[in-house]
Amino acid sequence: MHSEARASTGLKIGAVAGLLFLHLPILLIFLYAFTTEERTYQFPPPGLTTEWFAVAWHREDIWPPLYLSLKVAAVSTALAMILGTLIAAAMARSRFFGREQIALLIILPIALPGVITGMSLRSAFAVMDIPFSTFTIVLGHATFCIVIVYNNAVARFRRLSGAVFEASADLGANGFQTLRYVLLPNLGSALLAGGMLAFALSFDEVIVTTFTAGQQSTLPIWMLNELVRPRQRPVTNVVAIVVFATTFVPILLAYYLTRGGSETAGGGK
Amino acid sequence: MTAAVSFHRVSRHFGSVRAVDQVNLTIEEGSFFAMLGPSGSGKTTCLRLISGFESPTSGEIRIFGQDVSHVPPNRRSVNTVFQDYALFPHMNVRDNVAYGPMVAGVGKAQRHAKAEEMLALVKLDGFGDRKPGQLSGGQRQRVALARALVNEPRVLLLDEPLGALDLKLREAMQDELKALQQRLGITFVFVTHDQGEALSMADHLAVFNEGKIAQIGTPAEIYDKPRTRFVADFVGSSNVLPPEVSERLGGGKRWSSLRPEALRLVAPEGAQLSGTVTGLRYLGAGTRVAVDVAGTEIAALAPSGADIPAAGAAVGLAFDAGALHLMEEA
Amino acid sequence: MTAAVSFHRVSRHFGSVRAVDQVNLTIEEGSFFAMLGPSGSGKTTCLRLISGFESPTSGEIRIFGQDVSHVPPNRRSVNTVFQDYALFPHMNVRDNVAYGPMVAGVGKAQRHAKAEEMLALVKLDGFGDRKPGQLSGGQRQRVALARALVNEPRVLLLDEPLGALDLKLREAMQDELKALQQRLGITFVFVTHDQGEALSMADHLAVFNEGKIAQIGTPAEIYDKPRTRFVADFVGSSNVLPPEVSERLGGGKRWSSLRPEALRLVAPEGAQLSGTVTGLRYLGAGTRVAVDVAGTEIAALAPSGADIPAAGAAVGLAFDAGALHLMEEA
Amino acid sequence: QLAALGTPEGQVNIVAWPGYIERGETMKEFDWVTKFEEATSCKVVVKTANTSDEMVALMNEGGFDLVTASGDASLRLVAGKRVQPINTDLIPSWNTVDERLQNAPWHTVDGVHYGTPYMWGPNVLMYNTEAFGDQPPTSWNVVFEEMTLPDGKSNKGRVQAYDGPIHVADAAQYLMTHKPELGITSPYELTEDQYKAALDLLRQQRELVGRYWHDAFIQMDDFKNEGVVASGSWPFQVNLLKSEGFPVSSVIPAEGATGWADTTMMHVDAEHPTCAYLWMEHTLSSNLQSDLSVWFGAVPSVPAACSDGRGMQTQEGCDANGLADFERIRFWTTPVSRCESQGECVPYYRWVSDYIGVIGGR
Amino acid sequence: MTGTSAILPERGLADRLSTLFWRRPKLLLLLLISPPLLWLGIVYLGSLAALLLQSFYSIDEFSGVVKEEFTLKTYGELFRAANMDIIIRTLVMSATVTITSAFVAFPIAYYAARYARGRWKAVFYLGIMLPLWSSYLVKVYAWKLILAKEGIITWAAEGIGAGFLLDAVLSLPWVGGNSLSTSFIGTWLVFVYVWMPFMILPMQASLERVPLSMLEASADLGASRRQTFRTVVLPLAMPGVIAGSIFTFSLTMGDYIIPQIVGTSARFIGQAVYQFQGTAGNIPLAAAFAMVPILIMLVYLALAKRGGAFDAL
Ligand SMILES: Nc1ncnc2c1ncn2[C@@H]1O[C@H](COP(=O)(O)OP(=O)(O)OP(=O)(O)O)[C@@H](O)[C@H]1O
Ligand SMILES: Nc1ncnc2c1ncn2[C@@H]1O[C@H](COP(=O)(O)OP(=O)(O)OP(=O)(O)O)[C@@H](O)[C@H]1O
Ligand SMILES: NCCCCNCCCN
Ligand SMILES: [Mg+2]
Ligand SMILES: [Mg+2]
Repeated sequence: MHSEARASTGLKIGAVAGLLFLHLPILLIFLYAFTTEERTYQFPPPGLTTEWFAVAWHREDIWPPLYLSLKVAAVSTALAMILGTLIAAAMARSRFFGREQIALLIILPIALPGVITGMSLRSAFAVMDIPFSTFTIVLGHATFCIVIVYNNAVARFRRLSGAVFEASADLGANGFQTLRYVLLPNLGSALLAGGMLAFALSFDEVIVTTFTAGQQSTLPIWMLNELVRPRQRPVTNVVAIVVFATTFVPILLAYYLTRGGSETAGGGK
Repeated sequence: MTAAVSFHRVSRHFGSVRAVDQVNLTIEEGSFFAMLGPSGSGKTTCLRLISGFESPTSGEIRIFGQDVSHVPPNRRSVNTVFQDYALFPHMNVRDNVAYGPMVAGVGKAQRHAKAEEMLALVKLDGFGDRKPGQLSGGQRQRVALARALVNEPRVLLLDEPLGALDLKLREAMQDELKALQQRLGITFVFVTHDQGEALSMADHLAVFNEGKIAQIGTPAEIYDKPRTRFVADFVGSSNVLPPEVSERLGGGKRWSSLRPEALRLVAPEGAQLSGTVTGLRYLGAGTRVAVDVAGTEIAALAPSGADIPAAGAAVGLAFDAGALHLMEEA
Repeated sequence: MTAAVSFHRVSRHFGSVRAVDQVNLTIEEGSFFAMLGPSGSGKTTCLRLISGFESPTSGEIRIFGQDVSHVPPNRRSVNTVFQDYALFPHMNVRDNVAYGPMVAGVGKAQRHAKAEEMLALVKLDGFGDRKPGQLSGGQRQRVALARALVNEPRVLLLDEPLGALDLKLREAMQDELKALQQRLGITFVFVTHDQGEALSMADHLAVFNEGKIAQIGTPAEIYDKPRTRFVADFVGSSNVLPPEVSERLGGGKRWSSLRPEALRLVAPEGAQLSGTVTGLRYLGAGTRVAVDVAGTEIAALAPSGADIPAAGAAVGLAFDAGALHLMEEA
Repeated sequence: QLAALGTPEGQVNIVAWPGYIERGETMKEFDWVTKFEEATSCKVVVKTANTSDEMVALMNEGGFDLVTASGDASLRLVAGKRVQPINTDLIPSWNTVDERLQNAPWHTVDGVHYGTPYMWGPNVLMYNTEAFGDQPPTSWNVVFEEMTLPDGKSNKGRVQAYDGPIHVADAAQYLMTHKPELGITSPYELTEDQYKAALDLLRQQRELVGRYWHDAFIQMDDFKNEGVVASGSWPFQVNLLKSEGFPVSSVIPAEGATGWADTTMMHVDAEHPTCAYLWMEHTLSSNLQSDLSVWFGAVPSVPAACSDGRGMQTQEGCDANGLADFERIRFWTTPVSRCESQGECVPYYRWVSDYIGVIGGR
Repeated sequence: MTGTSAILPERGLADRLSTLFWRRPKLLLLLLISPPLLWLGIVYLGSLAALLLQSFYSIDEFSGVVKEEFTLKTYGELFRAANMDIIIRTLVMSATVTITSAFVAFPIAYYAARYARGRWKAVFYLGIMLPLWSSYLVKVYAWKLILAKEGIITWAAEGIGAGFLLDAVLSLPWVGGNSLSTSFIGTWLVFVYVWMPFMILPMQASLERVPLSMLEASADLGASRRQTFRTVVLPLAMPGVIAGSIFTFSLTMGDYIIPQIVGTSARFIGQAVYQFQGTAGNIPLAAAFAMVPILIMLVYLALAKRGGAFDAL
């Protein structure tokens, strides 16, 4: 298009400067995974080394939090996917009394600050005498992951014309066959994308976890401890890089799965 | 002949909207039945009542004589070609067509063979591996048709299946559909709001207006003998004359209709009707001449080659006695 | 008369696609000019070249004699009615219409007065406070028209403005648009792929095919004297006869066209053409009879009231000598 | 109160100040956990807390066996019935504890012991030796009054204060010397007027402080990266910074110092009582007292640990850490409204909210 | 094809259930919606209710034990000047961060939505997503390093001789300080950095939904680019901006980690909640504090909904 074919210089500068603002600090995180100074973040680094990757590998205290974080994220994501899909299906199917209120309820856990979600869950656990455990962490994480899955699923439902479900019934399929052969294949990629985003969200959550974790440490909590009370600061950066590198793939995947759709992959993390 | 579908005082209300209102209807087996009417007149709702996606608020629907009130869509031997085709976007053309047999439990080899047969029927052999997204509008339409026909329905419902196609393609598909129906001998129920389409394709047609059937009959009956002003106006572009004019022209004191093509332009002196030309509309095959006859605008169709009067000219209009059709409304 | 718009060997290529290819074109001031052609033939691109949303790959475009190569869209005295109307959803109807004066810096009171005047022109007085979402298709179309006219353009471009409307509304709007153009006396350039629309509305029309203009002329010229098979086939639904047949019928050895309405059904004996009936198509105002004449399908239009032969019957076809139109292609 | 030890439960959960329980991770030499774990098969799980308030909160919440409570927390824990009386008979080394601590009021209520003394020490004034050169500070005024430091620059923005309400006591103690007319006798027992004066001093301090410290390690960062040159601190930070070669030193200024005397206390619902008792015994009998006093720069509660060579500490070291200053240190204790010295005092909960206000600039 | 019944036979339970759901669509709806509603209704709303309840309790001032008796005393405390300071400080910060984020995010979102094509589109997507998913904590600490008095900005500013500029910024009243990392400016910068990406995505999504023909219509009617931007693009992108602002506003309002690491030690609501709940054990006051963001967000959401932001979420 003629009048809009090229971006104005101001816009280009704004966009590039914005992206640099987002990425330069991350480069710093990378840089400090290689510094030879282990206790402080001295700038510029006195020297560079790759030893921290080996050190990190052999640090036994990393593995249990990592394992716990993976477990919590996996379980929360699974739960969120089930609940998010169900509610998206219900909301997409029909208009009913209280629909608006339910829409509000779904986004509340992500719209309210995590410290509130965390605190209220914590006081509820206290009131009901529920001891802290992996289960309580999952309870917190799944609650705010539901909306991520919901957002993705509902956008896909919106895009999928309702007529395909009718076409399926029309051709003789019962509800379960329609679910199996039409709904799931079409929803699949949106769910997968939502699931991956939910997983990443849970994996990085500190605040809610702080309130619901009791004695256990997830990886972010471990990081918080490491950062506040540094022993080998570069090890923390190594872990951050590894997490960064491993989320790169699912994010890219989520992008390609929802491309062209109206889902904003990751919108409303 | 048996009735393929019959409605007995069927109504479907949505809140205060009477989408379908006390409709009685019989569709004969093997016929090509069209439902015609303006937007919102209840055509789609009628179709959905037959396929089972809506349930009547009151009244009874029978398919081949059996009451289907408690039969869900998937168990009615009726199939639908949806307006936007509703092809499954994640399946290729073959799997789309083989969907019916698949959910019925037919084995892979067999259902694929069946699908290929259907694709051949709609002249899409060799397109089996494409995804719906890779087809043109007309091709999609034919896939939807093949998919609906694969289950060998006794009644095929089509909801404005040609609405999204452009004119040339539309005319070609009209011919194809008609030929197919004649070949298969099954009942087609066809919804459209395009009167040309309804007239040229249907054996019988029902004209809907505000949830009710305004008239039902063969295309010629509807076109030539509209019962009400609404029908006369909606089907084709008739001149609708008020009772006084009808009476003056030798009909009774009722509303009458007079088709433009039945009117000839003649000299004003001694003509049955006379007035001044107010507008011209070139149609290629002829020119539509609008004439103001004592305040009533009457259109006449001048065939191509005929002398076309200029706007403002005084003209007379002549017609055969039989052309004036008296309607029921007084 | 001056040329409102002229193209001098204008091309617009997108990669290897020649959307517009060496087009020469002159649109006279005050005329209603239609661009007709199948999908993808370059009509929209031509319009966008005039409005300035595309720049020609080569060639020169002049508006009222001025080369506009370096004039951006917002500085051309040309306005557009977009196919999907492109009304601003966040503004009410009045603000939509007043948008042009607003960006030109006209004060609030004055531009609102102007908007109301335009709304009156398109018969939408009193709708100023509604949002576009609260209007019907036809009403939106009229808002788009008012919005484009408010700037008093010397040329108004309309890209299939009636495409989204249903038949009845469409015909009504055709009349309104035509009347408006005559009243305002400005140049309308109108894109459509509906030949009926083009024929009935335009003073002049250009038939596009694959980026080139296949023929340009008055509607009657195009309809009655198509230059190529493509035009004959695309405009109306002519019978296109191969050179041998033309020759046998007394024309030269070139392709010819013969309009169905020029053919009369007669007894087979001694008729100019004879064959068997292969299909019938009831059109209300008449019946289209397809006749197989020695392998070539020829359609004739039997007027309503005439005797319609049954399929399979042997019939003859008669026509006046002048009806056979020899085209340029050999 | 436990009557006899059972079999070790395999674990003991402890809430502790940072740096209190080391297993050789920060520095290899400082390890007083590994051997205990080997000997008793009680795994030591530590949750660190940065303020006394946090400790109380954690204990209120439960799930812990022991806490190394300072004086401003211990009585709250007793009053809140969060800790249980201990049976000193089950702790063989009890009699080796410094006699001045055995019946200290912050863990002994009506003659009942609610824990074993762990360690005590002063809140010292840490300063950057380069900034002060040959004129080391002798008064807390460097953190309370705006002044030009020996390096020629103002102290504004270069001093810190503790981000805990108990810091009000440091201000009060400063006023004891500098405004004797207020008649403060204990920095933990303040009348409305005295309290108001302390808050005013703190407001004045707010102008000097860029950011308050609430975490030992962050304070160390701030000395290194934020140009902080003086602050109330713990010997722990001083020692660690020194060991890294950073130019700091510390002093107990003329006004004296507040300090802490910590007690290992046992939760009423401790799940691992036997391991808890074994740990308490371990704190008194092993190298812990000696090494910890070196590590943290504090004074052991078992005087013998200074000299019997069970760990790294020496008599000189103990003296340097303030063994002789016991009487000069005003140990943290919770301010209550009914106070011994003057009848009606400002209670702790007001300290909490008012100090938040002071930090917020009010 | 004739002769068979108009009705196909029923095959097993699945068909029977389908028929049941066809006849009673409300039943299916109920089955679908119950599990998530029970979860959100019980786990989440239940917890919020528990929190609300706690805010009507008070604590015993000496032992720190919660007294479970109804009182409004705790809410009264919320209105003390020091606490009101916290609330106002937080709201001002959240609003500032949100507005700044909108300004920084807009060019990125606009470019990504309008101009980035093909591979560049993917690059932009990753460029926006990766900061979003790289560890929040590590990023915050990286910033501490950047902002410290002896940190990278000082180093760079002095390197290019712009030290005076930095000093000028730091000497601003209220927002300045001893160093960037101990000033409100620093807190604000880090907040913007960490939460701004949450603004980009909804913004981009709603910008992508602005039809090209709308922009052409505007140009056609004589508007310059700037006019088109102001009168068409911006209003149409507004739902996305509002949707994004829900995140930046709420995330800033609740964060207690950033202001603890970078800033002046003056408390924000998140810290107050965290401190009263966690370190001070004053759960009732923490709960009362928590009600502030809840109320604010409920109002915010209601307004956002009116602005059509929910569709852009
Ligand atoms: N699910 C529904 N809920 C409420 N009203 C409905 C519903 N379905 C249809 N209607 C209303 O019933 C009336 C008839 O609708 P229907 O779709 O049958 O019309 P139609 O003749 O098919 O029109 P069109 O030509 O526009 O497709 C309309 O007024 C419509 O708004
Ligand atoms: N921006 C573009 N980039 C690439 N190809 C284009 C572009 N715009 C148009 N084309 C191609 O140019 C040709 C002409 O397109 P144009 O839109 O002018 O056709 P049209 O006659 O308006 O068709 P329709 O009736 O379908 O609107 C088509 O093949 C089209 O695919
Ligand atoms: N990358 C860390 C972002 C954490 C966002 N958490 C939002 C949860 C809201 N309850
Ligand atoms: Mg319909
Ligand atoms: Mg076009």
